[in-house]
Amino acid sequence: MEYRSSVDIHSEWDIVAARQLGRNEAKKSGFGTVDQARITTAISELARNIYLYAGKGKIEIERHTGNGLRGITIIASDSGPGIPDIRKVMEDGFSTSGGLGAGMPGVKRLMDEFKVDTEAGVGTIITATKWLR
Amino acid sequence: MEYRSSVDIHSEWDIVAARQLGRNEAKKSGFGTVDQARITTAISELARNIYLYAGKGKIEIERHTGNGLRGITIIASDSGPGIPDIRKVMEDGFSTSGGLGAGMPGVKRLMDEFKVDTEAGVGTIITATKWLR
Amino acid sequence: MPRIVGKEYKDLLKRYITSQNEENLYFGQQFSREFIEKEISPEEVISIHKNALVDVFPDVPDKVLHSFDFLIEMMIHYGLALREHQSLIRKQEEIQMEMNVAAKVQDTLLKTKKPDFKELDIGFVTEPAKKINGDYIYFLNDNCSEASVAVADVMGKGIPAALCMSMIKFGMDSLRNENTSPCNALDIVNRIVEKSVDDSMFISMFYGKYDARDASFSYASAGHEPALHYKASEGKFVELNAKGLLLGVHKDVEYEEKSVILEEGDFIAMMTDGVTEIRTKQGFIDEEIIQSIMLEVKERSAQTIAETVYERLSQLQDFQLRDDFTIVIFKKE
Amino acid sequence: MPRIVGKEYKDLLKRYITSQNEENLYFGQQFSREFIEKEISPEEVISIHKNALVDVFPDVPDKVLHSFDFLIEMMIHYGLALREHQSLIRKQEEIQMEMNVAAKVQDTLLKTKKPDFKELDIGFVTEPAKKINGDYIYFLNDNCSEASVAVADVMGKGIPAALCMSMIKFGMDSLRNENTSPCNALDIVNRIVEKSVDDSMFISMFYGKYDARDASFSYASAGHEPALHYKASEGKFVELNAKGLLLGVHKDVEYEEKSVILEEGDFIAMMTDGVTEIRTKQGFIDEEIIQSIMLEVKERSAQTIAETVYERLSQLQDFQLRDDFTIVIFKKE
Ligand SMILES: [Mn+2]
Ligand SMILES: [Mn+2]
Ligand SMILES: [Mn+2]
Ligand SMILES: [Mn+2]
Repeated sequence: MEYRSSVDIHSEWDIVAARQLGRNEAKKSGFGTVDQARITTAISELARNIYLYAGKGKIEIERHTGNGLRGITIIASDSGPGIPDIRKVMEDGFSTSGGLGAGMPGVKRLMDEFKVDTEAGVGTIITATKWLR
Repeated sequence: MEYRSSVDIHSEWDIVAARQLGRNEAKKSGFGTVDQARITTAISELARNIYLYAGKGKIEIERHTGNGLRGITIIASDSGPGIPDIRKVMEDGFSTSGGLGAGMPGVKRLMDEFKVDTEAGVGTIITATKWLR
Repeated sequence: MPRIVGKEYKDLLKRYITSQNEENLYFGQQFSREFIEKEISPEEVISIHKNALVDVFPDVPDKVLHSFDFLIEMMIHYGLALREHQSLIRKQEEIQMEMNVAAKVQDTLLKTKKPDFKELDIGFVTEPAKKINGDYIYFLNDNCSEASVAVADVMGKGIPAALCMSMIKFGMDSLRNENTSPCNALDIVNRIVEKSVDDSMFISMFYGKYDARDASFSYASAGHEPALHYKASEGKFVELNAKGLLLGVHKDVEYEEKSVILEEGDFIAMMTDGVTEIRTKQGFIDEEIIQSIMLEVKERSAQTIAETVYERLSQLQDFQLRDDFTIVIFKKE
Repeated sequence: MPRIVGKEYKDLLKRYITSQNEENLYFGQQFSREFIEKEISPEEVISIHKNALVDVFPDVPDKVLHSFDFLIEMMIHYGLALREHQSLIRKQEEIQMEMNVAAKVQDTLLKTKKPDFKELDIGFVTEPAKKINGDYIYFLNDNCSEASVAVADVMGKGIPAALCMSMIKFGMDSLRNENTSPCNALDIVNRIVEKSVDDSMFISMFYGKYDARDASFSYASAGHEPALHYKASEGKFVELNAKGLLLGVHKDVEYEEKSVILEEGDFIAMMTDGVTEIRTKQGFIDEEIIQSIMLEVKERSAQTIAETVYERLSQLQDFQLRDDFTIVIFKKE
């Protein structure tokens, strides 16, 4: 079974709302304090990217329950300019030196699965999942 | 003025004694908790190297007081085999992945000044100083 | 450790202890980035935290305070790892700069001019997996009726491959003045490679030549991926195989030469294994995917066909190339 | 997070809280290294600490516990930096391996055979400052009466220089079949370089040719260090200068050609600036040192002279070369 909820991102305050939603859902899924903080940080990064580079967009949280795998999927979508050079964005080594925060490689590390769909002028959808072990 | 005290290193327990001496002296010099822990860690690494690679040796602690600069100097000396390739030993990148602990680059980072004198078959003297700011 | 940082930290911590809301955690985390930028080590963070806690909550038990001292000790090696990280990043940036210069030098050194040829539409994409490309395209355009291309893949990637490649370039340069056949071209390059590199370095090469006089495409291969011939009349692809050892193995190799006739709308796709042997997390992709991508855009220009294959396949790999990627399209107009 | 780690941590913390002695801190710190090796992140350490504290000290105030949640949040970015560090170390090791392979490829690619020539004793040393050499020696031995050498220094070091060098090699290869003069050789190589590299890449080259028929040594220089001619009859050195621009600057350059006669016991030393512009901690060394080293061993073989210069000068620099080092000796027997 899957539970889905979402937060629209228009302002910096919505980032906080998205974090809160993510943390609550992570707690419900049974994640411990550290993993809750990681999932929340990933949401924070993604929401911040929407806010900074696309202006507006949406964070959706999917909670996977039931008998099979349990976990949480974050879907961050926007209709912004798209990411021109994904390879560059996914490169290591600049998340700590620059002011860009964890960046995409950081989000990838915080979660178990990570996928980017982006098209110039159309927008970006980033999907990231963490499984409960 | 300078106060000098020392601990002979013959066994692993002497490493603990050297640490204790260093921490006490660092505290007397006015270093805060974090710097006390750093100085102690540096001593620990140097004493451990003596114990592991030279068998025996000595850790001396010099406390600089008076009107000028205040601080602490660690002098680690042994009559071991010497360090064959200093350039390699001072290289970064292996202190965390290997089991070698902080290694020489770590000690250098923990302190403000760092100097190695080594000769094959004669021994090694490492001098490291941290100043109180 | 700056005093202002401690003050600000205390305020944030106090607010969080009073009401555990998300906003305070968000600002706390933003603040922690500044810590990292200012090179404040994790053991210092623990110490700042301890001091703030005592300030916010003066009757905190001694046992708790001792526990923080223990935690500081535990964090010292983490702090060292972080500082080592910062120095490695600087080193990495230096190497990056050297690689950038090398990539620029390689570009200039290996530049090749796409022939501007009537009746034949030529398109290509070549993308390195890392900074430096180990695949190589060389165009020859001897006279008004012939256009040739060599597509090569040096075993391995990066710098060693780049060094070998400049050798191929100068080998090809020596062909410039000879109006040579594909199997002859491979024979000459093979001799140069065999002489100049040691036994551990191999190069695969496909050599194709279009002759406008009879619309024929003749080709030879030194252990390279087969090319694909799209036959517009049948709406199908045919593999173009030709026997021949990799360059650099033996001095004397017989390279088989074959040829096909290109009809209107036909095209030839020459590729390296970075195109055909694409792996995703699920395993190797089926080679038919390449054909179906090209079918979709078969009416478009040679350049669009090449670029579409690149875009689709790089998406399949999450935009992380595992091998250098090169495709050349010769399309009969 | 492994449960056993938490248990062991609790025991250590408990002992430390009971009596704050150094031994517990020592073991705690040893233990923290294992944490790093097991890639336990700092935020996990805080969480382990929090759980251990609650176990050791069940009535720890809520406020303190909340403060740990805040601290975990603060540590997340530190954890990310550490994991990035581990991936960078792996990358760094890969690059090192790549450089080693590249150095081997370069060696094979650029190998040149020292002419075995009656009446002329040839010796040389070429040592890179980093892994990859940016200096280059190329010998030509056209027929039984002539032996030539080109000594080149590519501006810059490392990979970009190595890429340029393979170009020089193939430029020189094209001279093989022509019995050419020094100024003509530089002219040909200059055209190749000018065509193939961009304006930011320069190469200096000294070209010398010994003719056994009249014991003459003719030479030309493209902005290279002057060679030294040791005159046995006078016991003195003479500088061999010849005018000429660096390779790759202009298409048409006039290279001056000069010549000297070698008497018995005379020798010519051709060097790159890695030999003449040696810096120690005290500043640049006096060039006369090189002459006085060579004077000491002037009676020995050409190879011994070259090696002695290398050994002495590398000792002066604490065995850390700042630039690639190359010296070639032509000695008349
Ligand atoms: Mn390759
Ligand atoms: Mn390949
Ligand atoms: Mn150079
Ligand atoms: Mn130089």
